[in-house]
Amino acid sequence: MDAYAPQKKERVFGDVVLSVDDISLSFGGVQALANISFGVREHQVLAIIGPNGAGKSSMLNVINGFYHPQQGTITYKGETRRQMKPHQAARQGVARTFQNIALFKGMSTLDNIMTGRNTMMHRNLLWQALHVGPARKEELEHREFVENIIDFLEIEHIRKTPVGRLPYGLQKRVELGRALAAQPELLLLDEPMAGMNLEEKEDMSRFILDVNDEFGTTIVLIEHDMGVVMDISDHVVVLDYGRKLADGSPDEVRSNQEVIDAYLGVAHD
Amino acid sequence: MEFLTAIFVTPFVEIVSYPIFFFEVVIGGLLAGVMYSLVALGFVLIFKASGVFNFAQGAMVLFAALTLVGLMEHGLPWWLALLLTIAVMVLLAITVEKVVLRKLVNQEAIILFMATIGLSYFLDGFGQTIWGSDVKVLDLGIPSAPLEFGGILVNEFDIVAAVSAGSLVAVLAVFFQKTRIGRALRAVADDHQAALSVGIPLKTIWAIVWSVAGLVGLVAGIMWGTKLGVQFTLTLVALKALPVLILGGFTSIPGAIIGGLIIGMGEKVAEVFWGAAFGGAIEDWFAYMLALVFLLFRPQGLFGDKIIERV
Amino acid sequence: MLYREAGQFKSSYDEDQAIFPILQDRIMLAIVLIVAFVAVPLLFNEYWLSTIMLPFLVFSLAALGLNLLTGYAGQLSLGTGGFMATGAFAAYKLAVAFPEMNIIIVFLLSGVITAGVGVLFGIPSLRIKGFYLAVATLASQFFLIWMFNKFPWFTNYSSSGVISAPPRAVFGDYFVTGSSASPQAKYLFALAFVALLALAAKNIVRSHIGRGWMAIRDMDIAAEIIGIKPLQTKLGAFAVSSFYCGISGALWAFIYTSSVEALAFDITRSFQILFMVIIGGLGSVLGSFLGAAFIVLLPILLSNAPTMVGLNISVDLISHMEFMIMGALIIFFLIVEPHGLARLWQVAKEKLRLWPFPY
Amino acid sequence: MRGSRPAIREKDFGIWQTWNWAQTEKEIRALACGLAAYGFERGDRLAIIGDNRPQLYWAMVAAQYDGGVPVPVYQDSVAEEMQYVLEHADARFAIAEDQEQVDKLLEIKDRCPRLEHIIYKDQRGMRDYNHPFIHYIEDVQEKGRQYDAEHPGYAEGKVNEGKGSDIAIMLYTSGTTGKPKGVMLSHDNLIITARNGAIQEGLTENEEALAYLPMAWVGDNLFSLSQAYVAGFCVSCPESSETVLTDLREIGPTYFFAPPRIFENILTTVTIRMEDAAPFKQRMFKYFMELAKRVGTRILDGEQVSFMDRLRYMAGNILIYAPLKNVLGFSRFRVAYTAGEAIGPEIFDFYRSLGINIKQLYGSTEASVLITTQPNGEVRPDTVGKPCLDVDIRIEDNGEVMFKSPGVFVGYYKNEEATAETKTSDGWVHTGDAGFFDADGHLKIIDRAKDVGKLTDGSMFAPKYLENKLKFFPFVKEAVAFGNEKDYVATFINIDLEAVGNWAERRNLPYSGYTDLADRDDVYDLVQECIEKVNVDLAADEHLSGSQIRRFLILHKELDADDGELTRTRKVRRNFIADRYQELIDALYSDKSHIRVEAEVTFEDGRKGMIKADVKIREAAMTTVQPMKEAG
Repeated sequence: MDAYAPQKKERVFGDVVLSVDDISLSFGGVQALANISFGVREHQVLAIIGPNGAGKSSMLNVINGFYHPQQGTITYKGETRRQMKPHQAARQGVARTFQNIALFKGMSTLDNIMTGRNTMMHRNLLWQALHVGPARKEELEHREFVENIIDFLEIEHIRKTPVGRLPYGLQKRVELGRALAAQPELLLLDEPMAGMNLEEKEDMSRFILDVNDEFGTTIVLIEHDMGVVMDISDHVVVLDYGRKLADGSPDEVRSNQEVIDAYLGVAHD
Repeated sequence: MEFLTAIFVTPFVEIVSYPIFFFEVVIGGLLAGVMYSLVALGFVLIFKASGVFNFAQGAMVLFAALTLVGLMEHGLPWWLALLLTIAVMVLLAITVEKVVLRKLVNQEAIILFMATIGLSYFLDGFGQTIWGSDVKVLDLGIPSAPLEFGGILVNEFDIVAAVSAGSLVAVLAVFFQKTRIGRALRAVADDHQAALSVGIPLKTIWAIVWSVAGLVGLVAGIMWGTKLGVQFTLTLVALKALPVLILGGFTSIPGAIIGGLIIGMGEKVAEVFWGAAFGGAIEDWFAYMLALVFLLFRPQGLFGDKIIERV
Repeated sequence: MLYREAGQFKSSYDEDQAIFPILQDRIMLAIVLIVAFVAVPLLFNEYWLSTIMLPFLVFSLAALGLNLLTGYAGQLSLGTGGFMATGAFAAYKLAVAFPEMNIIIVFLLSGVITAGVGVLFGIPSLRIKGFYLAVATLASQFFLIWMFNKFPWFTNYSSSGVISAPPRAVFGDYFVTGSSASPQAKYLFALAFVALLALAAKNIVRSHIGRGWMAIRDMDIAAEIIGIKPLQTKLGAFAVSSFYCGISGALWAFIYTSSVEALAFDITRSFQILFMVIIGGLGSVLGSFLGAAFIVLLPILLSNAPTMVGLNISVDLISHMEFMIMGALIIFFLIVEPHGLARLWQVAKEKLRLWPFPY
Repeated sequence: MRGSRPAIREKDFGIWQTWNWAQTEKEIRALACGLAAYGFERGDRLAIIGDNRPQLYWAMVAAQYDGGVPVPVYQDSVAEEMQYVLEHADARFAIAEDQEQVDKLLEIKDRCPRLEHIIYKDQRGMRDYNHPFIHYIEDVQEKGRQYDAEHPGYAEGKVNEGKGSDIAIMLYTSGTTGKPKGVMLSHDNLIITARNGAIQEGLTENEEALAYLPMAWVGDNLFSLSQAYVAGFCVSCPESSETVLTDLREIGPTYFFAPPRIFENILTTVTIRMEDAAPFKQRMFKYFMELAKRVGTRILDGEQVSFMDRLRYMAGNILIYAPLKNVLGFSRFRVAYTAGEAIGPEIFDFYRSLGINIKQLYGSTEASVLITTQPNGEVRPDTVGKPCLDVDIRIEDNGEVMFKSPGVFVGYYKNEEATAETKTSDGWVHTGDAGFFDADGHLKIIDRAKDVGKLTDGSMFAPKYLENKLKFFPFVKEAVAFGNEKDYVATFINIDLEAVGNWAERRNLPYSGYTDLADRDDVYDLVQECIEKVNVDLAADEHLSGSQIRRFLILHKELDADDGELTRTRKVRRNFIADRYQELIDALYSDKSHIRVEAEVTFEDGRKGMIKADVKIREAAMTTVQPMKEAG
């Protein structure tokens, strides 16, 4: 088999698409992030790691505009900003998933993923009330797109199941589907594999790599499982108590003394 | 132009010209506010301990007053009637816990809210079925002569009401701070699991809270009943406690008291000095508008913590 | 059991997304419509049409409106009565000011005006949530009713504060409002309105707009992060909901009672409609109708029950007992099925589809 | 003529994607030209590997279009099995459904030197497979369309070159022994047989069929391809093998074919699901099923039934039968065939009593399927019916059934010897089955001719007959009977994990898996009951009363195709099992009450492991021959 095995191509990255410069964030005196800077290049998979409370989720929240840092700037696609609303970030092509699943519990898988396309659907209320012509056409076009995602994530069988009834692993997958529906250029994944068994983790890793590969999506992810991080990321940023400990390729980070020290102090799975 | 003058000029001119009258209005408002606080207190107790937005608090006020008056009409001495009414309110609390709350324990908040509306319908109907729907006079012999303090006229009854309310709050404070049950109640508000570890079953706690809320309702019922007569409109007075709640926060006892004072005073002052500009009777909605405007600037209420949203 | 779905496969998304994808449901809908449009006006007497069917239709529409806001968009409102009053008075002022205007246009415009008022009172929803919002909506309830009561301009200076619907006709001389209109005409007119608006509501809730509402309802933060604008979405829900409530109020004033005062839309009306929504089922168009039917029929049943079994009780007592039983029934209902009649229907349907299997 | 009617559907992306006949023709032509563009020539073989997919059916026809021969391969074959077929068939081209199958092909490519081109249908995961010999099907079709435009008349010419006697397809029979053989069927074989079948059952273009059985099975080829093309009806491909039952319900076919095990599985699920129903529903179900058992089949066969019973049956139809059939997706069946092996009479009658026109069919790959079927109104559980149109049948002296028909195969590919063994020079084919015609002219099959043996006391021993009888019990999944030239009959049993597991759960018996369950005494009791019932039945038959089962054991592992114990169509490989479990057989014919064994198993991912177990052996009660029979 090896003779004909598919050849993994040399990974090629574009320019820096997202740059985080000197970000500090605090909540009523508690410093969550302190002078964090790093850059993400187009088509890269970047992992943010660090112990609990290191400020990883806060970092994602800053990137997509949910938290407003007291200091520092975010430059995304050449545009520098300090304050913006999350829905504006979404419209600029940033999508994300959440550490604690944030699906719309009362809706089906299909409808959840369809909400990911809401920013692209424009027919107004009157058209929708009549459900004719352009409104119907628009709805069907987007449904077709969403069906591709459903197929991609292999969740056909739960298409019409209310997400509240799904097991955890599938909910995570639906959430990824919802983020993908927006055709993001930058995808933020907050612990996409937390609480999964080995098989589910493998599936999820495959989906993440496929997304990166097939659609060229730039990915920033937070993950605890070091095996997974080392396997799928091109670049790793290590946070510890709000500061940046290290920043480099998985191999560099693994051999960084400071990281080793920080991690030896903390029990890790 | 005339309208603007009526809003922005005339009232202030009047306030400055007749300061004594203004103070009388303010004090009258504050004293009425105390009674709003009483009703609001009942809401807060239950919301704090069980997360239930108890819409039936107003109905409990009416029911308690009706029962008291009804018993007295049957010739019972006031103290016996009072004791019996207290017993009835405790019985009611236990029944509500057994029949309603326990069955709905894990439902969404809105469902529990609806159940309390159902309960309020039931209590209104039940009270009137038993005691009839005529306006009844409640006379516990509280004096109501006007008194004068430094030129300001105050009704004696209002003073009594304020003092009663004040002592009730004090008693409650002691109850919550010093007794084991009181501490358990506070624990429940923070964390149901933690409360269980105190060793008091949740259902007992709920029954107690509803009993206490019933007693607070009884006090409010006596006050309002003496003032307005015991009748169906008492339940509407209870609605006035709602803006107090938004203002003070659903879980804060001091909030309920201070909110009540603010609403009572604001309402009176607005009615007396600005009412004319709007054609009168702005009492109906002023409290809500006041609370609403307030909320726009401070969504967490007077005493709530700033909400940090997490995802 | 009644469902025969084998062979009903979908070969396009259009078929798959139909409101009634199952043939048997379509047949049933057709039967219901035929009964409603043909059998009911032919067979029901005047009493039934004007004291049961008309209030049922008007309430259904109001419940539908509230359900869009509370059940779909998750914004709890206690101001429905105020919005109905707005619709009623707007329609009255429009109809009197422009006697030539088609009554259908009058109703739609009064809906639009109510929508505007709804948006205004929906603004606090951007900052406050849940019960805080519910209490805030009481402000609109009290303020609006006070306003219609206080300013005689709204009633064209009627001394009693009561407005009387002027007679208006559709299709030439087919009178549908006012005292001279036949109950059949009123009924059919209201039915057509309600049926079309219900269809529109269903279309809206299954569109991206409806999904936006439900997203905000289920998790507002996540909704915003995937790009749903909270401002537009919530105010949109307030607007559409108020539009429905407004038209319902207009139908009430013009078709159900023909004359009305602002107090008919007081706080108890708001609660009544909230009951319909809860008992019918939050987030269900069908539930709005079921809830309305339940709440309309229950008091009629309760007040007739004693005479039916031969008891002679004073009217006063009956009304108190009605209150009591109503309250008890609501609690009972919430305990038995907190998700309402629509859920019961859904469960029954699921069972019938799988019959004879249990799952 | 029927260009706009639907030709084929596939559940994909949530809906039934549909192609009409005109579109289908275009797709096939593009694919045929595309293959030609890559050098596919007349007589070349195209291997087809995957689940039932429209594109793979098109590939089959496209190969025939070019005058080549499609060779469908079982999609669950492991690489070695696939290698044998591809090598033996000299396939130059292969079309695979997805990455999984492409990987298998790549694994064996070096050992199949003639394999030149691999085409895949599903792009998923194929991004990095950029070898020049791997092509995406749509690219091939695109190239085909260019080729078609550049070579006018090519396509038409190719079609006209074809003759009816050309080889249309090569099907590898899994065979109970030895390496698979490539059965060559001609266009005439398929078309005439398909047409005869269609005439016999009155098939029209309005039929709906579900293509869910392996494409490498001759039945699928005849029913889903040949007959669809001859009669013009639409065939639907399920979304995946897991969703077949749901898809069956959605499509609601009118023309259906399934091996007995599928009907059996469905009946088992019905039973299990009904056990969880509310008591009143269960009582109702029981009542009406008993009624159906009594009068259902008679009503179906148009016999005389009392008015009250008819009325009751009508009520049952509203309350139970019709909804049940509907939920299963059976309500539109006009014709349903069961074939491949004997079906349990209980199962058969269950479906018949619901009013489903299910019939037995006897056929073989060498006959292009059809040999006998049961005509409407003459359906019995224990026969396989009368000869199909244009089929002649004769019984040899040793009881073997022989047939001659338009569907008789051309020969085994590269195996003259085997061809000569099976097909006589005047065109009669040995079926290898023993059977006889009953008084009504219905053929009755007892067993494989070579398997029918004798006990030492001379009584007849038909192992498959016994095994089938056992397998008709829901608790028994597989059975293997021994007894030829022995003193008595003994059997291996495989319990049905689902049915027995469910039974155990209802009794709150915890168990960890098959092996654990198989070892339990109460499970042994359960199986013993089944065996004793079979013995009672056997005792009633004068030929078979001697072959009652005396001793049995429950195997410690499930018989598995991956271990070579079953064929890919799940038939028992008797000799293989006899060799492998010699120890156990010896123990059955001793007086031991248990025996210790170790066995090697292959797990799903291909790893191998050992199972150790202590297997118990039980004696079953035998029924004495009834005096009535003796007297008669």
